[in-house]
Amino acid sequence: MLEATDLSVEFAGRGGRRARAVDGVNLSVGAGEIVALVGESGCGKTTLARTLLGLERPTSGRITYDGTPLSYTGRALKAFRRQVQLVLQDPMGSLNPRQTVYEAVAEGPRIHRLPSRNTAAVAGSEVAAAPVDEEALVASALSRAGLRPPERFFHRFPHQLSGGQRQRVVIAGALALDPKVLIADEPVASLDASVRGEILSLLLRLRDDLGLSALVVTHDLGLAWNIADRVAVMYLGRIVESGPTEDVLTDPQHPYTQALLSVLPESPQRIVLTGEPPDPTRIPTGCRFHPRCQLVAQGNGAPACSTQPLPILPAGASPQVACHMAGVDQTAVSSSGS
Amino acid sequence: MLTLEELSVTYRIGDTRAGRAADDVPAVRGVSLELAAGEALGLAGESGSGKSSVALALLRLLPRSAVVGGRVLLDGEDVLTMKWGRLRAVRWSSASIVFQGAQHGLNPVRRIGDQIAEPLLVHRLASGAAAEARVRELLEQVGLPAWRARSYPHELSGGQRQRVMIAMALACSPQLIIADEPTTALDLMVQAQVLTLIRQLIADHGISLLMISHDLSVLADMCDRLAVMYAGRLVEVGPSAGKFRHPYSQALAAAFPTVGDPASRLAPRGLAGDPPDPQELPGGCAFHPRCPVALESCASTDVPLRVSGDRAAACVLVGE
Amino acid sequence: AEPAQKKVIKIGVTQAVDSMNPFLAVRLVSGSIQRMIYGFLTVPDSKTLQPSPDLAESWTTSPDGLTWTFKIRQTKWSDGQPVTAEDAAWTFNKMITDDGAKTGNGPAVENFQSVTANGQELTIKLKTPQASMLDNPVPIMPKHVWEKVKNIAEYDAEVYPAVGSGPYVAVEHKKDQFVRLEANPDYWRGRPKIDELQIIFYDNPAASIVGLKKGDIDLIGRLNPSDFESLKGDDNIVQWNTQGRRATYLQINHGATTSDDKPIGDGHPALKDPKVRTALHHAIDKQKLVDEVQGGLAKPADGSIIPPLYKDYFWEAGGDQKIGFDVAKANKILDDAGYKKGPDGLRTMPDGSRKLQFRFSIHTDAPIEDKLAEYLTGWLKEIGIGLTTKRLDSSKFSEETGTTALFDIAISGWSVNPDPEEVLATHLCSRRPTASGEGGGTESFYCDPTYENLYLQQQKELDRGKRADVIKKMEERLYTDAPVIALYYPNDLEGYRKDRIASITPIPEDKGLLYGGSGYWPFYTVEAVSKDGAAADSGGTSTGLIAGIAAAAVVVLIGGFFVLRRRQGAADERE
Amino acid sequence: MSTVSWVRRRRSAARFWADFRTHRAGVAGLVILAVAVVLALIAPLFIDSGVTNVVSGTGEKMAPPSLDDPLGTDESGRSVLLMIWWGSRTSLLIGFLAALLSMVIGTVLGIAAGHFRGWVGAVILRVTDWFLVLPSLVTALVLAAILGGSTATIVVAIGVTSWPSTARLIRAQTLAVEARPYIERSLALGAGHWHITTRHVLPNVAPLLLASTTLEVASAIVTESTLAFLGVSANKTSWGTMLRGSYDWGAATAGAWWYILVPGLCIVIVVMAFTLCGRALETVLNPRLRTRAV
Amino acid sequence: MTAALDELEQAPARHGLLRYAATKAGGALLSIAMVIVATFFLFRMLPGDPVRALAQGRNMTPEQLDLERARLGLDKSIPEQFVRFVKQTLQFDLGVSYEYKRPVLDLIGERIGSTLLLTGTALVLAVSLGLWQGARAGWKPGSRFDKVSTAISLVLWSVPTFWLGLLLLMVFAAGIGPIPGIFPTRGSSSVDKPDGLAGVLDVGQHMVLPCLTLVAVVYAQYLLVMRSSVIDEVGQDYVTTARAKGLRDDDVRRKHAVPNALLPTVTLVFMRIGFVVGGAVTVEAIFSWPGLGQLFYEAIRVPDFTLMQGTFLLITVSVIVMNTLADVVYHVLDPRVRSA
Ligand SMILES: Nc1ncnc2c1ncn2[C@@H]1O[C@H](COP(=O)(O)OP(=O)(O)OP(=O)(O)O)[C@@H](O)[C@H]1O
Ligand SMILES: Nc1ncnc2c1ncn2[C@@H]1O[C@H](COP(=O)(O)OP(=O)(O)OP(=O)(O)O)[C@@H](O)[C@H]1O
Ligand SMILES: [Mg+2]
Ligand SMILES: [Mg+2]
Ligand code: NI
Repeated sequence: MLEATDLSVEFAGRGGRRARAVDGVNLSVGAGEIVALVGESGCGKTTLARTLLGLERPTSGRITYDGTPLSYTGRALKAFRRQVQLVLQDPMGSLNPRQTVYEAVAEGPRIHRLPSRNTAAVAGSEVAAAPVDEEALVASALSRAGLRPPERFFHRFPHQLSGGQRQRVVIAGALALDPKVLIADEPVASLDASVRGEILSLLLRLRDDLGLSALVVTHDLGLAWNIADRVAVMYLGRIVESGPTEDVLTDPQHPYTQALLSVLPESPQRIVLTGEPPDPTRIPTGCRFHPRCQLVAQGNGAPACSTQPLPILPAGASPQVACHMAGVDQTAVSSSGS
Repeated sequence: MLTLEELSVTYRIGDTRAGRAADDVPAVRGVSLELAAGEALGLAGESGSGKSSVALALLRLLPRSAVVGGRVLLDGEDVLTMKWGRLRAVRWSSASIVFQGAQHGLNPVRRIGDQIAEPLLVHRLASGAAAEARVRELLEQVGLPAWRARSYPHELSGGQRQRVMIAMALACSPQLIIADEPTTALDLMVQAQVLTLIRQLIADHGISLLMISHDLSVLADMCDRLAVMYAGRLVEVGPSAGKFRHPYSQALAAAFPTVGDPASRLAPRGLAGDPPDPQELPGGCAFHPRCPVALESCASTDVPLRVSGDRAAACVLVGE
Repeated sequence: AEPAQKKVIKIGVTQAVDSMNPFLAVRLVSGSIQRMIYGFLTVPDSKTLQPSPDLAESWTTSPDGLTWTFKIRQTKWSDGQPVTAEDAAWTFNKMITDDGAKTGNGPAVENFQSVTANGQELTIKLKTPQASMLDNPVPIMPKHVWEKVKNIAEYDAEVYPAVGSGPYVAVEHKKDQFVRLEANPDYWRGRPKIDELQIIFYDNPAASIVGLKKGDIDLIGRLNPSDFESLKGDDNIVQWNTQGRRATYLQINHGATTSDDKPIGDGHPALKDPKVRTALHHAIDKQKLVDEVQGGLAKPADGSIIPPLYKDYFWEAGGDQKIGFDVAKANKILDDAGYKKGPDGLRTMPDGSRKLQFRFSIHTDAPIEDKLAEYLTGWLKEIGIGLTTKRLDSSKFSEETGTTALFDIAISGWSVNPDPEEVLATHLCSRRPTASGEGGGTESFYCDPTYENLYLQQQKELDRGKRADVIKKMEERLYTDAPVIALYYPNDLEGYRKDRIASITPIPEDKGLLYGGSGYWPFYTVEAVSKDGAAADSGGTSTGLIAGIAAAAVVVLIGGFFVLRRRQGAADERE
Repeated sequence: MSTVSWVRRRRSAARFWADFRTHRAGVAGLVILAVAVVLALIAPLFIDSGVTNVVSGTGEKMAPPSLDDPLGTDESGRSVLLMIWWGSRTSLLIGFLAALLSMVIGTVLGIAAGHFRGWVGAVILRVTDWFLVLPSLVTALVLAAILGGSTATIVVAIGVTSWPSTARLIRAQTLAVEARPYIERSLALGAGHWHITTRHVLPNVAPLLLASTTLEVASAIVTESTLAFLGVSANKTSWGTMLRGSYDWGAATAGAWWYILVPGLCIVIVVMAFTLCGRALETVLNPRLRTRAV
Repeated sequence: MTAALDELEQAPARHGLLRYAATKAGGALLSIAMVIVATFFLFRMLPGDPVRALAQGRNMTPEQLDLERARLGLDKSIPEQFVRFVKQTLQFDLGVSYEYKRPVLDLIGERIGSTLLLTGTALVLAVSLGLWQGARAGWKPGSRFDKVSTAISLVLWSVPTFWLGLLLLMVFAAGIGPIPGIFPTRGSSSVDKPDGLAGVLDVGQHMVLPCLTLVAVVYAQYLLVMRSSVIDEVGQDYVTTARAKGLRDDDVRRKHAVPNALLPTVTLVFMRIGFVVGGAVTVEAIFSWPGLGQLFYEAIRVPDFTLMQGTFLLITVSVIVMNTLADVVYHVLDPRVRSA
């Protein structure tokens, strides 16, 4: 459905240096599929998500939706955004503190003049009598998001809701437009542990009931394991490994994925990577992971690691990995991990 | 070495002068805990359950709007009734704190070396060159080059800053370190680095640790014993190994799935309902509205911690 | 040498010196100071105000009145050099030849053909006869000092002691603060009776009154009525209230024309009608104005632009000629002339074309004029004439009322010198601006053949008595034709401390002026109360010391307070 | 859904009022303000501009307060009380109009500077900064001196010199609001510039704007009086021109304390009322301050 | 390695500051350019004929007027005049005062000293007092100290400067009732100012009232700004950390909260310098203080447009320069932006 091809996004950093936040990414989200995009902080996950929604313009590469490339004219974007919706990490921040739940959910339909057929109501003019069924629209979105009975929430302000409820309101706001794809950027990161499960269940349910596709951006591998069909691991602006969740998370191929999984508390041995998180303004030559790669650090790396860049992984469902060592010396990898 | 007896913290908000009734927020409601020397205790619980309030109460750092009850015995001395002068002497030299937000816990306009040395100077443990040497030593202990002493906080990454906070906490060689969510804001990999460091340091120096987090799996990994809070109360205390007994603890544990565990695959679990509002706590067991196994009696009777084996839980279902 | 014995008199003024260079200075205060530090050809006599010898010991005129010969007094500049006719000639020639030097007193030499010197003899040849020759306002400057100055127009003359030949020598000038003058021991009349004269500037008139009451200053002139009133009741202060030099009058746009007789401006047509002007005149209650606006401290004007101070030249209407306050008569005049009242109470032109709605131009920032405007508005309303007040800043005011004639009625006033020629000249045809709006200096755009003739007549008339008669005729003409309507003659209001000033002679000596007068007479004759002045002086310093010490003590106390707090707070303070 | 928004408005107004009421100083300010404004508005029912006319000055000149003239008289025998009353109209009018002008300019430019990144914002910001550092009183003086001192020009002079701080405030607030995720969410919903600025930014800056405008009125009144005192205002009767009058007519040296004190105190009280009110509004409406008001 | 890393870490910092200072200076220059342009057009909007204004009603022949016009370049077209104006301004030629017939720059030069003395002293006092009191008040909002300070500053904030000055003059210079008028009524020094220490005391005595007036008004602003700035810091985590370290409350405030709170205040303090300058106009007029403000006041009263224009230019430009300095100082003070 939604596909990114050779996507790059650069930012002008300080002192003229350019930060390549997204540096060649191929990624697709199929119909009814939940894809998890995982990676550490600053690797470009959010930038990728925003670019997919047209909120950021790619420096190169393109985004296609249902096969048609995304156009950046105001009208095209607006139409596109009826289909693809965004849910952000911070549900409190995503709601205007001066809007009630009702207004927050109705905002999308009003922008898109929904329901439009039988009324001439001017979008954005709150005072003009809105169509009778706007309320129905809002109510149905709220109940689909699990806020029942919806009328009870209409007049609440965000600060009168709990974190989980707020996130549901945000999701309801997206659902009110009947989108096909939902991009969720760390949807539960700021929620309490006990509440997050509920939101994740909601996403799964929406996928099952409405056939919604979703791209879930997260740094939490457990979350990916919880809900994703497919996982893409991102490192420094590139996807370094992708494939079905079971494959990637139980049998990681890339040393980076391996390290990530190893630091989970329950994992038997830890591979704690040294060094600071990478800087997108100074992308290393060769394999971009090589300065921190535990294999290279142990002297098990290939000479190509520091010199030869790796090809960009194609978008696709099959397991893929971008590593010079992948498949070459698996035994060495696992033994050195201990 | 640290004993909490029926510790309670109530925040008074609202303007009493304006004639409005003061709204009280009972953030901590009778917490009793004991921490032996050299022991690592984890305190878990979701947001707003009163974890930080407990931590701040230990050194009487709460704002003036907070009313503290009960006793906090630190080496047998009650912190809550100490003279201010004595209290200042105890602070940091007996117990130090590593706060959650490392970026805010450091003063942005002062060099980190000065900030690390400050407790040394305040407590007259070292001065001048000796303090400088100690700062260098501390920085090396937490794996930072000594020249970093001249850096400002913003020049450091989050992980480094948290290391500085840890170095600072170690400055006066306290017997107890309180770590309030020391890794929450950090990245996965950095979090692992910091936890490894803490684990190693307390082991090396034989320091007691009170670590606060909402992530049960992290605590289980770090601590000998775990305490779980809900709505200002302890609901469960016990060794970190072994299964939880209280339904809330269980739910909390289930919220962090084990990767590779087929049971949690495509089956996220959590608790229905909302976390309680400390100002409007439900009667009876505060957890009963969300409890998947609640009995009718739960709505009316509050259950104190019940000991069962090596752990204690506040639930009727946990037998004597 | 013995400063405690020094006799000092301090004069407060509310204007600062603009320039110490007499060629450039235009402010009144600068003129007053020049009078004290430089000699002039003549000065007004202290009794009669007639020209009397100053640097010019004596003078003669050629029969045609075109050549004047002055004999310069044998005296010394304050630096010991002799004063010669060369100095005077240099001064006048400098002004004739150097445009920059004309700034201060340019018009005074406009009529000069040539100026030559021969020893102590100064010869001035004029272009046309000029009776006012003896009222020349130009201070004579020491040639040997000033000829070294390259560019007069940019010279600030801040060199002290300044070389002069007046009763005082300027020894110090602090910009915007004060000028200090010391007695000139070599002054030809003899050394003044005090040692030092200080002229102290106040920006804030209220502060100057406070200063006088407190004794910071000893004398202050040019008071406005309310400030003058506020001196009442202070035993140490003498309130000095005499006839003044000024006349306040209305200037009426009676059909302004340029010097080539083309109409200019946008004056109301009704004002061209002398009957309307007379009606206006009748509608003004001058006595009421004096009482309300001037606090009674003025004389209502039943004459023209020359105030009664100048007895010789003063003219006053009497009998039938006198136009008194008479609203009914004013209304009748207007009714008869066909200006009919409309339903709104305003009259219209006889042809019905325009309402009689006039503008009244006054200065911004002039409270007295504001008040005056309100009274006029009230009275004119009663005769069916509307008046709206228009406030203008002084440059715009002088442009609109002096050049472009964009006014109907405007306030005006003139400070008249002992020789009234200049004020009379302001109503000459030649003073009207050119078509391109240049030149000028007219007070009324007046151009009247009768008046012109009279002017020429008085200019040539060197007999003082006869000349005065001609001048009075000119005043009469102005009164009846009413291009200007004199309102009142404000009194000269001053105040001084009698515990400081033992005696001071006004000019003219009989009920004359002190600071506000022309000439140095009052300050030449002033005598200080000897010991008090010194005592007060040292008292001033000691209060300064006390205040200083008090301030220091406060600082120390505050500092100590902090230190103490720090100490004591160290131990066990709660958070 | 007008009922929904109506309910919302009423509720937030009620909440606001409940909050505001706790600020005693603010309430006091509001009461004084209301009284002052009402008095100014109803003045024409009782008196007319005649009270400021010298011809109508019937009392004794500079008479101390008495039963006839409770606040004494001025140099023309006019009642200071009546003049103050009538003059409050000019002072308040100038204060409000200047603040309004400054608010309008400030809001438009502030939102534009904050919303439009790139050169538009940069240019507006630069201009704002430029105006901000101009010494406002000096600039207002020059403007008033050059344009002449009518009410309109005084309003313009004050308004034109005082908007930049509003613009700065609004810009900062706009930036803060636009950094909030709900703007991103709104963009993702398909909103355009107009929607973002009018639906999200404006409502969020409006309260602060109200507070800042209230403070602005206060400083405009002071500025007007200063301009009048420095003699560039040709207004009929305002508190500033009354003070100027007391200065011109030597009230201080004549011991006419009422003539100096009364207009001055009126300025202080009204300005303070505006200030208290504005500050209370600020604390109530600025969430950043509210969280700290424990 | 340490040394090398040091080099690496600090080099960009230094360049950062330099570059920052350079951009700020560039911005200031642009602002100054804008001031110059604006001044030109503002003063060209003047009603009336400047030459006639220059003549101040004195009688001048058409030739003289033409000559004067040519001298001032007023016979040229507006663009030409503009070029001329800019050129002259850049050469610090601010024209010749109508009133004083002297170069405006000279007039300014003569008076700038006393203004600097007065405003400088007032500023130092206002800043130190205001910031100190503001810090204390903000540290314990709601305390009695806070309430009293806030009340005082609110009153002072609402008081028109000139009115306060007049009252002070009437009370402390004239003396009322038992209060003796121990302060002088005008000026910056006595006519017979003694030398040495007594002279300094004399100037000090003259300065008390004008300084007090200026301080009173400005200090209130600084107090309020500092107060809210400190309130912002009170809840910060690093403050709690400092308290946890066992620091005394006073030390927490002085060593931790205040240095942080000072940073945003610095800009504001400088930003309000324009206010001090504005206040100086009224204060100098009331106390006959022979400074720039007085000069400006006179220029407005006359009105002397070249003088006004020159003083305006100078005041504005200096305020711009001060603000730029403040920005740079801020960057030096704040380590966060220093190396960014
Ligand atoms: N608007 C921007 N301007 C400049 N740099 C940016 C911008 N947005 C992001 N970056 C940079 O791009 C890189 C990727 O940022 P991004 O927010 O996409 O990371 P992320 O993976 O979402 O991190 P996190 O897990 O912390 O949210 C970072 O180094 C960031 O500093
Ligand atoms: N200063 C305060 N004034 C009023 N209420 C407060 C204050 N600080 C905390 N509270 C309230 O007390 C309760 C407990 O807060 P506390 O910070 O101890 O929770 P916590 O468990 O540390 O939460 P988190 O995981 O979010 O840090 C919360 O409901 C909180 O809203
Ligand atoms: Mg992100
Ligand atoms: Mg906490
Ligand atoms: Ni090294």
